[in-house]
Amino acid sequence: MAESRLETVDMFINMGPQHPSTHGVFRMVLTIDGEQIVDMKPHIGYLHRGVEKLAEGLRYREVTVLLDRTDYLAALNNELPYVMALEKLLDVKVPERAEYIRVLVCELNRIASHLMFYGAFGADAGATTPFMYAFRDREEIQHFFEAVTGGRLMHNYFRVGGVRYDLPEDWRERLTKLIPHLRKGIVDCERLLSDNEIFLNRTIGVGQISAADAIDYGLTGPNLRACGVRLDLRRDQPYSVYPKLEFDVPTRSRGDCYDRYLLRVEEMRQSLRIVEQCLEQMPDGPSLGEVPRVIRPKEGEVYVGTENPRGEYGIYLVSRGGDYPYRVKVRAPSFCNLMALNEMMRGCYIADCVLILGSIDIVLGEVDR
Amino acid sequence: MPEWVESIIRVAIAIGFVLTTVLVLIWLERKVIGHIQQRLGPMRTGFHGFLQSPADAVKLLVKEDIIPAAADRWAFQLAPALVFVPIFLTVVSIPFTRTLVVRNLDLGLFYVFAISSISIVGIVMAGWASGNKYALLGSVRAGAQMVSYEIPLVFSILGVAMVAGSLNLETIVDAQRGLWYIVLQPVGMFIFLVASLAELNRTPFDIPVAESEVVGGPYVEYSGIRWGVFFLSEYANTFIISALAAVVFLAGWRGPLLPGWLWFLIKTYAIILIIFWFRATLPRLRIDQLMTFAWKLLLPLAFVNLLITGLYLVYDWPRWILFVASVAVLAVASRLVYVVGRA
Amino acid sequence: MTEEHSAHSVHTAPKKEPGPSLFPEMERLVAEVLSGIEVTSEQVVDEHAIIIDRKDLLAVCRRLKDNQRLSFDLLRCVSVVDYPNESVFQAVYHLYSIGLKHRMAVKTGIPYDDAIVDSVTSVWAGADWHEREAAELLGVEFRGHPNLRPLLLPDDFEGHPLRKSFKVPELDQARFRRGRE
Amino acid sequence: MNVPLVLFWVFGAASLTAGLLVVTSKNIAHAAFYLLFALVGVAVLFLLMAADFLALVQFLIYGGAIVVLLLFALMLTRIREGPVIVGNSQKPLAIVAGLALLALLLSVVFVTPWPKPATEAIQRIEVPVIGESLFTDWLFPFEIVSLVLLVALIGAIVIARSGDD
Repeated sequence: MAESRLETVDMFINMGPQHPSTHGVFRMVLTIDGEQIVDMKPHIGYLHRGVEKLAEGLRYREVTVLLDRTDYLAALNNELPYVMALEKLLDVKVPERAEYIRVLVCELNRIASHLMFYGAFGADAGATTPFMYAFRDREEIQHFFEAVTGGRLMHNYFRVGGVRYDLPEDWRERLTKLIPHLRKGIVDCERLLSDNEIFLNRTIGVGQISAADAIDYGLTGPNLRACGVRLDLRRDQPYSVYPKLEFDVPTRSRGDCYDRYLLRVEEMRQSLRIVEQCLEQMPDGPSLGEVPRVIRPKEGEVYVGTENPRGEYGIYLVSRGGDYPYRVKVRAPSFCNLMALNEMMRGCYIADCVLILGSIDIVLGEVDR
Repeated sequence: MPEWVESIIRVAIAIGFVLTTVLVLIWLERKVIGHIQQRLGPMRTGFHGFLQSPADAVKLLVKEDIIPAAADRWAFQLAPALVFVPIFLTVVSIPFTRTLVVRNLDLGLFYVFAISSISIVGIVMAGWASGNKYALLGSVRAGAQMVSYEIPLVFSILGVAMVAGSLNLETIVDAQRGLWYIVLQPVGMFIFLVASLAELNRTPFDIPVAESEVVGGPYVEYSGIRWGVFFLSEYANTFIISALAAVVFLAGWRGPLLPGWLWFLIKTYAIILIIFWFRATLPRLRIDQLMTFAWKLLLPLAFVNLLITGLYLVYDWPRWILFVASVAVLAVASRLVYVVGRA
Repeated sequence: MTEEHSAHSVHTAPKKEPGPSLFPEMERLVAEVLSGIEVTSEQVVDEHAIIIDRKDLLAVCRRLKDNQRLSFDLLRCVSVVDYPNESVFQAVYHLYSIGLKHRMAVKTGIPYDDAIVDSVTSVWAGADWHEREAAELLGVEFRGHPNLRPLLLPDDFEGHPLRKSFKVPELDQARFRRGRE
Repeated sequence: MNVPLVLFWVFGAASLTAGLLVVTSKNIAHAAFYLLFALVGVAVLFLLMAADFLALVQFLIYGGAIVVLLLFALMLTRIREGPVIVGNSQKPLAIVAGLALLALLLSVVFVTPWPKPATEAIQRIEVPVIGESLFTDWLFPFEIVSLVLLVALIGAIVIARSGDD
């Protein structure tokens, strides 16, 4: 007790791996001074299953099973770049109907994923109701998926040259019921949070990142567009039938939690537009093209990146002949987005740190792979 | 029967009533919030899940009571009692009707605040004794929040005491003959409701127990009946604060036709439902925003309210001036918050 | 980098068939920007790819990023592939320009016996975790990386699982079983 | 024996014990908790002496606020070493000061002309009386105290803000 100087002591706390708002098994070691965060060290890898190694032991057709389990909230969107990469290596034509079906389910999956974000973000901010609202609508989408792919979460639906099953007979009725339901759901969601004074105070100006920093860290998807950078691979590197569809790429300028939130709400509307157009334009024809019975691409490599709900989901596929892929590298958007976390968290409060993490919308399944 | 035996019987009845009320409140909250969120809430145990609360109580009673190795045993075990006892002591002075009251105290209003302030120590103690950093953080938050909000809370009610000229709850109700104090003291009522939400640690001020941040705060290490006691105290406190608001601002048992106790319950439950409604609608504030709100808005507002009430009393203004002035203050204040918040 | 290594200047994965470039314009532009650096073009299905020596990596990346007509400001991905037959790793950097909406790939070989390559974190901060991951899973060292601690695997994990020499018994069994069916 | 007397002895003994524990406890947080019990015991004694207002003030200010702030300071400042008092070099000084205070109190007890026991009922002090005497007889001390508190408040703010920039 020789030293009687009054001094506050920095405290370390382990947020995660078991914590309700780390959105999975993610751990942040926070150094805090009272309520303020002095330093943050992220720790990942708790969900690492070695997807890339496992893929080297599976045949080409079987790999989609693994990719479903990376970003499990947008499983269909993950399958897309892989089958596209394979189609490029094999030089296989995909029938137009299959392309439309792919875009249709991908966009629905995007809405489902963003709804999940909306609910979780509300919960992070301390509101309980958004979660329930979001899940009510997400459930409807999953019902539709169940009818189309047979699965609710893990679909394994896309095949080289098309999709596994054609749409069910009553898909038009189902979809025409689903679309207005979702449209109303989005309005409900917005009215609950978007103009709430407390919510605005909690999110505006929190977790800001500049456009230059965001690009430097390799942010993609809504997180980047919230900074004002209009990058959307559906438009900039057109694939599938997106060139034939009309949709806007919304951007915001401030790059804070609120912008990231609002941008995703707007994206749900745009996705709904795309879904509607798919409903109108859906051509007849086969849903699976002519594909060799044994998939054995010649030597070569290809990188395909597509616009996932969370950003660019890329597959770097290397073939050296044979039945097994030589190397499958997954460029997971959350993995890259998470790198910018430190930048966003500078000098924020503990309560903000939860919100910022939520606003990046990570899925640990794809961060760790 | 000696007086003190009668007192004990009265207290026992009051505590029994509050315990039953708590069970009803827990069920009601789950149902109300469930319906707001477009689900049903508990449905399986009894009619519309009415037996859910007793079932939960039994479950908590038979659950293992875990004391973590890192905990300070003595304080850890004592803390629930320290939260529970003061809150149940406050029931003593709440008048359900003129006759349905354990003990009508001259300083009734002051008594409630003074006694319930002790329970803060219980919460801080719980957090400290748990030997858990989240609990510690939560209890530091609870301490800061509850001490800060006690001040506007007390000041908000001072206006009523001035107008009624008494701290006796019965006298205050009697003084509201013809005109409820919600009309004369709208600012007071507003501050009272907001500040008591903070005292109760309820949404949007559930910062000390914030699930998504400090995972339950001071209570994170508690389980079984000790946790149940905290839970119980929270709802008992909700009921008491609402009852107090009903008595002080809504004229308690006064009302036409229906019996007094029914009026009292109707008013109390109306306030309780508003509190539940907040919980289903609002996100949570951040700790610094919470402090700013208390010190920079509520407290000055309470002072202005006191000033206006004082002027009204000294110069003997007509009642409508007090009403108009109060509403004007409230309007200006809310506008100010909006403008400053946007800047 | 020792003299010996720059002697066989491009450590590379199995050479692809040479052929006319699919992206002549890009090839010309890149060659112009990278004048003075030894560059080999490679045919990839849908983008222009170049192979460079690892000693030039940082310089190439800087020029590709800073040049106004290329401005590859987004590093999409860093992949490292193991080619045990050639005793070489190949690092592949997929680049994208947000403003100009074009893409390309930069590849460089890293020999087994000196598995070191320059870190590009100073060019794109986003290379950070990609390189950490590659260092951990393949055992390639990135010189100049600010923090090359393990990222994904448990602390006590030994070996580099993404190397071809790292065998996962369960996987091999599965292959074997299917082979006999 | 009547009920108030029993209560007096019980709570008197309790607050004395708690007070002793405050100074003997090795754990500084425990000491703070004992302090709460000592203060609450004193509040009950006030209540028994029909000084309702004083008792409630004791509850509110000392029980609810002071102890919480004390705990607060403990939590924020001394997390790493743990809240254990290792040794105290000021012990002799404290003994001297304590004895001096005891002498002072005892002299007050003996000098004061106490009323004859049980000759008259205890006078209940009403709140308006307290208010009036505060603002008439004791106005000057009252103002001095508020000034001191203001100075303390400003000092606290200055200290708290000095680390900012």
